[in-house]
Amino acid sequence: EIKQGGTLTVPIINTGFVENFNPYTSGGLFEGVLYEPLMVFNNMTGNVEYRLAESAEYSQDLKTITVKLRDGLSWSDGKALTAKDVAFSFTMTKATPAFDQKAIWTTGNLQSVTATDAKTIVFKLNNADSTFIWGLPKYHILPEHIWSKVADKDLPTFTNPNPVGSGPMTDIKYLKPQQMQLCRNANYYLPNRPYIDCITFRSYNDNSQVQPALMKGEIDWGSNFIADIDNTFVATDPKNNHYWYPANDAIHLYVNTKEAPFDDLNVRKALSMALDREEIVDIAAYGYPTANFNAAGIAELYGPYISKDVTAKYKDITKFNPEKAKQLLDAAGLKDLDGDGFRDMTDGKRVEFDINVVNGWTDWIQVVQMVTEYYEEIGIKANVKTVDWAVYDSGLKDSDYKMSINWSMVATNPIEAYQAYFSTSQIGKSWHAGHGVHSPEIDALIDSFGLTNDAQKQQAILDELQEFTAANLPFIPLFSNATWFQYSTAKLVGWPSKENPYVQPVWYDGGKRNLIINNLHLK
Amino acid sequence: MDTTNNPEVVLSVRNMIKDFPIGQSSSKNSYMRAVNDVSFDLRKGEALAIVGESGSGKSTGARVLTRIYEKTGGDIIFKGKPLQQYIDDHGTLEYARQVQMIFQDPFGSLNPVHSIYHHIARPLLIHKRADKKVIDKLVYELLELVGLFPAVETAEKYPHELSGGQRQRVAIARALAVDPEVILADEPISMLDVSVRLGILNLMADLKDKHGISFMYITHDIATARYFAEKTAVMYVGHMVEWGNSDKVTQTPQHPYTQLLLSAVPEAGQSGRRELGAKKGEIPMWKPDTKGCPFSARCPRALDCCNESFPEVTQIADDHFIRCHNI
Amino acid sequence: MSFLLRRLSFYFTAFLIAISFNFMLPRMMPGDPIDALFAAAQGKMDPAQMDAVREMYGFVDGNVFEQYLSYMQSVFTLDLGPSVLMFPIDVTTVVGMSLPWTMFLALGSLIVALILGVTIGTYSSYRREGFFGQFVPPFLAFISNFPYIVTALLLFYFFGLQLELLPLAYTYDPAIDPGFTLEFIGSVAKHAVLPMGSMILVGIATWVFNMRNAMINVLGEDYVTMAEAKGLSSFRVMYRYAGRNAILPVATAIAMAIGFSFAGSIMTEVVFNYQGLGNILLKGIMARDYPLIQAILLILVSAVLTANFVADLLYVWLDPRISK
Amino acid sequence: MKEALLEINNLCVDYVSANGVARAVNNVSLTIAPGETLGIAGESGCGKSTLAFAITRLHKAPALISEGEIIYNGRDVLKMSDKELRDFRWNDVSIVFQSAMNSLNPVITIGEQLTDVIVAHKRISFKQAAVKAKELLGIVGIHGDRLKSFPHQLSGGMRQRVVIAIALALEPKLIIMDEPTTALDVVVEREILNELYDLKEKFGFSILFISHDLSLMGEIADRIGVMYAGNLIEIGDAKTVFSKPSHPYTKGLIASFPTIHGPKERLYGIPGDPVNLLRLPTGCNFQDRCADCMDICKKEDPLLAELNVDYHAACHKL
Amino acid sequence: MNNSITSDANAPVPGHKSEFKKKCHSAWIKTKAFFHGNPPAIIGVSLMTVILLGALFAPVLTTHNPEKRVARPHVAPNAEHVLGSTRNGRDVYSQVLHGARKSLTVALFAGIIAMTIAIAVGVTSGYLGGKIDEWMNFVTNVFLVFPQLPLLIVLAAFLGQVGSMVITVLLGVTSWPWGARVIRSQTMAIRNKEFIISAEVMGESKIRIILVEILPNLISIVFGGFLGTVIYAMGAEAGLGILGLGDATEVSWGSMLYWAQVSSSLYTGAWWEMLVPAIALALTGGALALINMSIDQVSNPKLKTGPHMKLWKKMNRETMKRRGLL
Ligand SMILES: Nc1ncnc2c1ncn2[C@@H]1O[C@H](COP(=O)(O)OP(=O)(O)OP(=O)(O)O)[C@@H](O)[C@H]1O
Ligand SMILES: Nc1ncnc2c1ncn2[C@@H]1O[C@H](COP(=O)(O)OP(=O)(O)OP(=O)(O)O)[C@@H](O)[C@H]1O
Ligand SMILES: [Mg+2]
Ligand SMILES: [Mg+2]
Repeated sequence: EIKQGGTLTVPIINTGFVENFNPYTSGGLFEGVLYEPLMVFNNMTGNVEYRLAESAEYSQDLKTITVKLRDGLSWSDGKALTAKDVAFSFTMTKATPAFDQKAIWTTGNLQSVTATDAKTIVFKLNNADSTFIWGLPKYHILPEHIWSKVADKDLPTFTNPNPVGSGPMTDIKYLKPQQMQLCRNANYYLPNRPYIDCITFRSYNDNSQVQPALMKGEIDWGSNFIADIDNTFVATDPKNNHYWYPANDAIHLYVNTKEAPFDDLNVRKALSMALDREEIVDIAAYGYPTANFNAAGIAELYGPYISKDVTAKYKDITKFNPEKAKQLLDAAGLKDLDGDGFRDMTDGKRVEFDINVVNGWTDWIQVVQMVTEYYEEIGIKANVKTVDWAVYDSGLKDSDYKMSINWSMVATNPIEAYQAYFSTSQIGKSWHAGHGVHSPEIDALIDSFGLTNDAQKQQAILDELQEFTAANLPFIPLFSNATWFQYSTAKLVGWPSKENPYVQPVWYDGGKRNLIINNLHLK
Repeated sequence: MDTTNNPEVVLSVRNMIKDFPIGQSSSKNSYMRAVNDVSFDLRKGEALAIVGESGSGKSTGARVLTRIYEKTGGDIIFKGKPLQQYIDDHGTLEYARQVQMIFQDPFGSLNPVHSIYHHIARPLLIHKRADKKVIDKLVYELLELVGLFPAVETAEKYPHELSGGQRQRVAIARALAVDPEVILADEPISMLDVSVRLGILNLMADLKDKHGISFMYITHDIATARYFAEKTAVMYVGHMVEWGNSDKVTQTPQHPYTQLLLSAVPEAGQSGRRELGAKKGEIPMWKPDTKGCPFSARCPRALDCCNESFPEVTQIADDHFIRCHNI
Repeated sequence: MSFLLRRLSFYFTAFLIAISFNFMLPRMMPGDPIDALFAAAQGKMDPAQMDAVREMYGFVDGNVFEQYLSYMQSVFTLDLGPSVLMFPIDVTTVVGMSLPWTMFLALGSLIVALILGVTIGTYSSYRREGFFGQFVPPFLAFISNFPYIVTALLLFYFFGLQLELLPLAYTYDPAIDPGFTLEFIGSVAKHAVLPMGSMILVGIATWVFNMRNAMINVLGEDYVTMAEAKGLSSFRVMYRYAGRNAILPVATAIAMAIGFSFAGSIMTEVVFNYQGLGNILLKGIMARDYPLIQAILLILVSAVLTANFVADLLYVWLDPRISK
Repeated sequence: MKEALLEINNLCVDYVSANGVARAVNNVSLTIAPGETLGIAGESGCGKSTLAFAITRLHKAPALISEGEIIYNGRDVLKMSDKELRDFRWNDVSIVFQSAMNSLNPVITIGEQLTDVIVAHKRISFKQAAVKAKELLGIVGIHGDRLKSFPHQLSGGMRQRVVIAIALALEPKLIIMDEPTTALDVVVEREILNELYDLKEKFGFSILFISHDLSLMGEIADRIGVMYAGNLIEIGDAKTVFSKPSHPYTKGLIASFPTIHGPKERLYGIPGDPVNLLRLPTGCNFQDRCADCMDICKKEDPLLAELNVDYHAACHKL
Repeated sequence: MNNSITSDANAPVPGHKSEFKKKCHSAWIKTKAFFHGNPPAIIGVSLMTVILLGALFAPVLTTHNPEKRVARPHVAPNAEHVLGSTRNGRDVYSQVLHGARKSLTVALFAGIIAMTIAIAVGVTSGYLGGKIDEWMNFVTNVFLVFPQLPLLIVLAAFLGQVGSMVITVLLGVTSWPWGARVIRSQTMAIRNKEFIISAEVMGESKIRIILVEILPNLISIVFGGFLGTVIYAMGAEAGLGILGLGDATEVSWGSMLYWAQVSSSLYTGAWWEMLVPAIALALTGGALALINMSIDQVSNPKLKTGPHMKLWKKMNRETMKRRGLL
């Protein structure tokens, strides 16, 4: 027996709420709340959770996607939600490139979106691409009868007053700079859903303020780093205060293999072996993330896709083994020539490099600080270099770094991560491609992924990519970030948890939170 | 009165004018004339006293002479040469050496952070009067000359460790250090104890008589003017109204202002109310285009013409001059 | 009158210089808002989209001089464009939302600190030899040297978190509707206690010392002794004869203190999540929200200039000796 | 001699400083009769102002009235309570400060400075006080419109008169005037003196007149006291002090003033410098500067001895 | 006259050999007098001495490398780590000593830069007057009314990660106007003093007048202003540090506070990580403020207090008793 009612309170880190309900410019505040996605790709279960859509099918040549909507959809104002609305929503972003989240128009692969009948939308692509569909949930489905009234040029500044949506919460109860409340959509397409009545957003400056709010029970759902959570949060109410930190994106040290001595694979291996990942996770990150011993460039987040063989084959590289690291370095000709405790190149110049990290990203700074300490043990002089975001950003893109800490992509499928890692077309554009390991074969391999819809073939491609990554080691794996997720069962239950991992509990992902909001109910 | 070429005359001033700007605008009337049409000669070894009430332009005159202020008009002739020419020929520093000034305030005229030694030694060094090596001796001699004993100890002291009279002596020694021809003493005793005043006056008198230094002695105490100076000039609102031999000016004053001044001086034994021979009135602010005699508003003997023009100089006795329409 | 005119022209020139500087600032520095937006999105944005977004926010290069002209125009028309951080809301709206709170916090704490400081300063100089005069000023000197943030954090921790006496965040309880109700005013007051308290603690010593020094100078003046000789009550002597004059040098410092008070409020607002200018300024800086930063600096400069001007007027009014 | 209005007995005032205790007024005894003008002369720093301050008990730390009594109409000022003292001040004794021009508060109108003393002591309204204030200004020759002026808007002489007007406000029996005209021009000084003569005739108060200008003193005072280094060294009627001074210091002092009319001859003044109060010699304070110094002068402090009826001096030679 | 002065000018004279000694002696006397009966001075100077010594001898006094992980995170104070360890496992005691070096260096140099500019501008403007003064005064006022700290925050943020060097310079070049104004007005007061005019009349050069005649008279306000700037700079450095605008990898009090804050040390009960640098800052600031206060007491004669006040109180009580008023 599930009770209806109750309010969910969540913290939002921003500068206060303003009257802007344009889903593209309001910082993702309303995705999955005011606006229902077509579907959600659930990486935790590997399932596709269809929401507004009932199904989505690729044609045989992978050049057409046919999306069918559910029956009886309607907008919160009672008007019917049809395929025309969906087609409009996608076409609209063509005129407004800033809304074109996955650049489906700007990069030119999408030919057209058409509503063939009231329930069917057909996407026509220029080239076969089985990964295209993953981008669809990023586009918001908007009511044509409102949005078509806005001139194209005004769309970016359109604040969408009195919003009409299809999500679970569409009724704006109030909006004050520090707090706003949305309540249930009377016309929601799922019966009895959502169970809860309202959702309250509270504005906070940063994590350090969310922490006391959690401790005082002012909020139900935290998505923030909380220091010493067992003592500060769980201990205040052990029965109701919980957290679950499943793995998220993988953090690596990116190495610029174009520069000596990093051009030597053995040196990279040594730098990897020198690190005690467990300890780093434990100290620098309170033990919340999971150490990553997979040299293949992906980690726990993509669990089902990880090749066990590759992991096993290269496991030595990620094992903490300073002695072996020293041997490798000796063998590579990096020896301490002047007796200062640090290794020198063969020409006598000390091996010394900076590890770039963004100023203010303290968890990473701590990680890098620990890394430098480990490197010092094996005689390598590395310095923490905290830089402004702009510098960090252009450094990664322009390959202007020796070593830089960075995160890998969070995507529906690891192929997107590999695309970013190795596609030659990504050099100078993405942060992940500046390391210098590329080859035409790999490019072709990556491209071939989108040309098939066969899961086994796709896995084979992924295996090959994993092997390639581990063998070349352009990234020194460190750990998988934790998905920060604290929740209180004092009022509401139905949370995803270790026991019931029905979705990765990411607040900032509209689809995932949509699933959770639909699942929460009074105790 | 043309004594410009008289070798005895060291410094001679002719029709000196000094205007000060008032306010921001620069129209003619936004100036005040602090010194107007002042002329006098200063002879070697002779003292000229300038008396007059507060704000009558006494200090301003002296400051123009020491080139603290630029003159607005008139001529200053030093040692037979116009001042500018003298400076062109001999340099600013030389003129600064020849014409020294003693300030009114013995407490303000010595730098509290420097020892007495510094004060005396600096002028010697600036004007290269002595070598660094022998400078000590000169300093002590000077201190002894002005009666500061024991010189060595005094030299090491700081101004705050000296009494007012001693400080004023230091100021005099400092002026003497550069061997000047002229000393402009701006109310040198007004801030001193009654009992030590006379000491300073006597010291200056000695310097004048024995060393031939010329003094311009500024004061508003007419009795000390008579005591110290051979000549006295009485100023009123920037104008010289009566001047000449000190005794004549003080004993037989002819100008109504001088008479007023003298009648106001308190005197022991003359108890009781003493009527002043002048109307009450505020001292006017003199502007470049103000007409008439500055004293006319308060003058008991004022004539019609007193409001029209400034009176010409009249010699009323040997070495006794006056500017008044109604003699 | 010409005195005020001259001051006015000074303020105007200073203002022009300030806003020109304001214009140059972002253009001299590396990075732009879109980069920052990207950093915040942590890769969830497609790089291909960046230029489009840049255009949307209006960050297109152009002739610097033209930019300057349009900037100047925007300053004087108060039309500063949309904020990046809260796109597409106008900077003016954003600022208008937070300015009152910062004014309340900065001016309120300044006034309270001023009143307390002046009172303590007056008293401690009057009783200079006593316990109060000997110990209170040094003690305050000590207290006020805790950095703003530390004082704020400590208060936050003890009163907000540990004792749970006072709220931890916001300008008022979000459950209450703003209005001229007792409940709302009470809530505002309650929420202001900690942030203001920390600013007052930090600020008070300045006034104590300013006032004390001024008082001690004045207490030696003849007119104070004369007032005593006249047999006036010591209250009247202390306030009418000594305090009245001692406040003069303090008055000039007030204008200056407004700048400091605003600075202090930036720090405290961050700690107490107080919805003021400082809070959004810091966020704006992180996000490279130039329009917002420029607007806030503009306001700060205008506020300080206005305060100075008011202080000038105040001074003229307080001190009859200044030519009118 | 009439009943004394004010009687000072063995008054001592000390300044406690970091370098020691300086006795600025040492064992001074004197009386002032009703309607009398007593002049106190002596050079700078001899303790004249200190004495004046002591009479209304205005001294604050580090000054201390350590000995003696000040009897006003039979009451010892030094034993009054705060309230009594407040009543006594200005009602009975008012004081015109040295540099009186600076004793007006620059930011308060002279009107208020006049009225508040009246209101503080009398049960009348400010309005009535203002009428009285206008009257007072008229008495010292200033137009009543000036009530609204600030001190800086008046000339030095006018300010001096305002201060005198304030001193007269409650028609006290005794007015202490501490060098009331030193900073002024002779002409203005004369005007004020004339005013003072008139006022005294009208109100009949006593004056304690302090100055270092002996000529002025000789003119205004009935009796003159001369102080040196905190001691009263000579006191008697003005004429005698002037024409036949007894103490060598007084003699020197009188000889230090060049006159306008007398014969012009070299004067010698007093050699040496004033003594340092912190390092007083044993014996007579004047010994170092005295031409007739004897052995005893170096050992014993001379006491004030009555030389004549109502004429005292302190010197071993006498 | 001429002769009397220069006659035997060549004869050797006992020189001013003892002058140096005397100066030292009088300096000693002055120092003693400064401290005597001046508790703020005693407390302030001793505190500051301890802090300075700690900073100076930090390498000797510290027990651990401040930039190395030497303990488990957030170890409470114990024998091994007297002030506990940070979240990053660094020794707080060692950090606070080393941090003192950085923080004090920043503050001192910022103070020096600011005071140098302030003196240059203030004295020149005050002494020379006229147009130069007008311009300099204008510039000073413009700088003065600029809201400095917000500006600093913006600047620091725009410069990206700023090391202590940049902070020093930023603080230095933005903190001078107040000092310049005070110095200017003091200079204007001194300029019209007769000893300056008489030096001018004597023919002293302008530069000598500024340096030798005017400047020494400003020592106490210069020093006071310097201390004020140092206090301010220290607080500002810490403030910028806490806001994350400084270089978090340097060890300074600001960065210590920053780390203490980001690791929520107060919430997690690791008060030492936050309080130690905070108290260090407050103590240093307080000590400097006390010194400043005591300088005020010396330079302003009206403020003078001292042991004699005790004597006065005693004497006062006795006389009061004698008169029966107590
Ligand atoms: N630097 C100046 N700028 C403007 N006005 C000045 C300046 N110096 C003097 N004055 C004015 O010039 C007039 C004459 O002043 P001066 O100082 O020469 O008088 P004085 O006779 O020396 O008076 P005192 O006896 O008080 O020294 C006064 O009205 C004064 O206000
Ligand atoms: N506040 C003080 N602290 C210490 N000593 C003081 C203080 N005030 C005055 N004195 C000393 O007391 C002595 C007497 O001072 P007082 O002011 O009474 O002299 P005075 O006769 O009025 O001199 P003047 O003619 O200059 O007014 C002086 O030596 C002076 O230095
Ligand atoms: Mg003068
Ligand atoms: Mg006196």
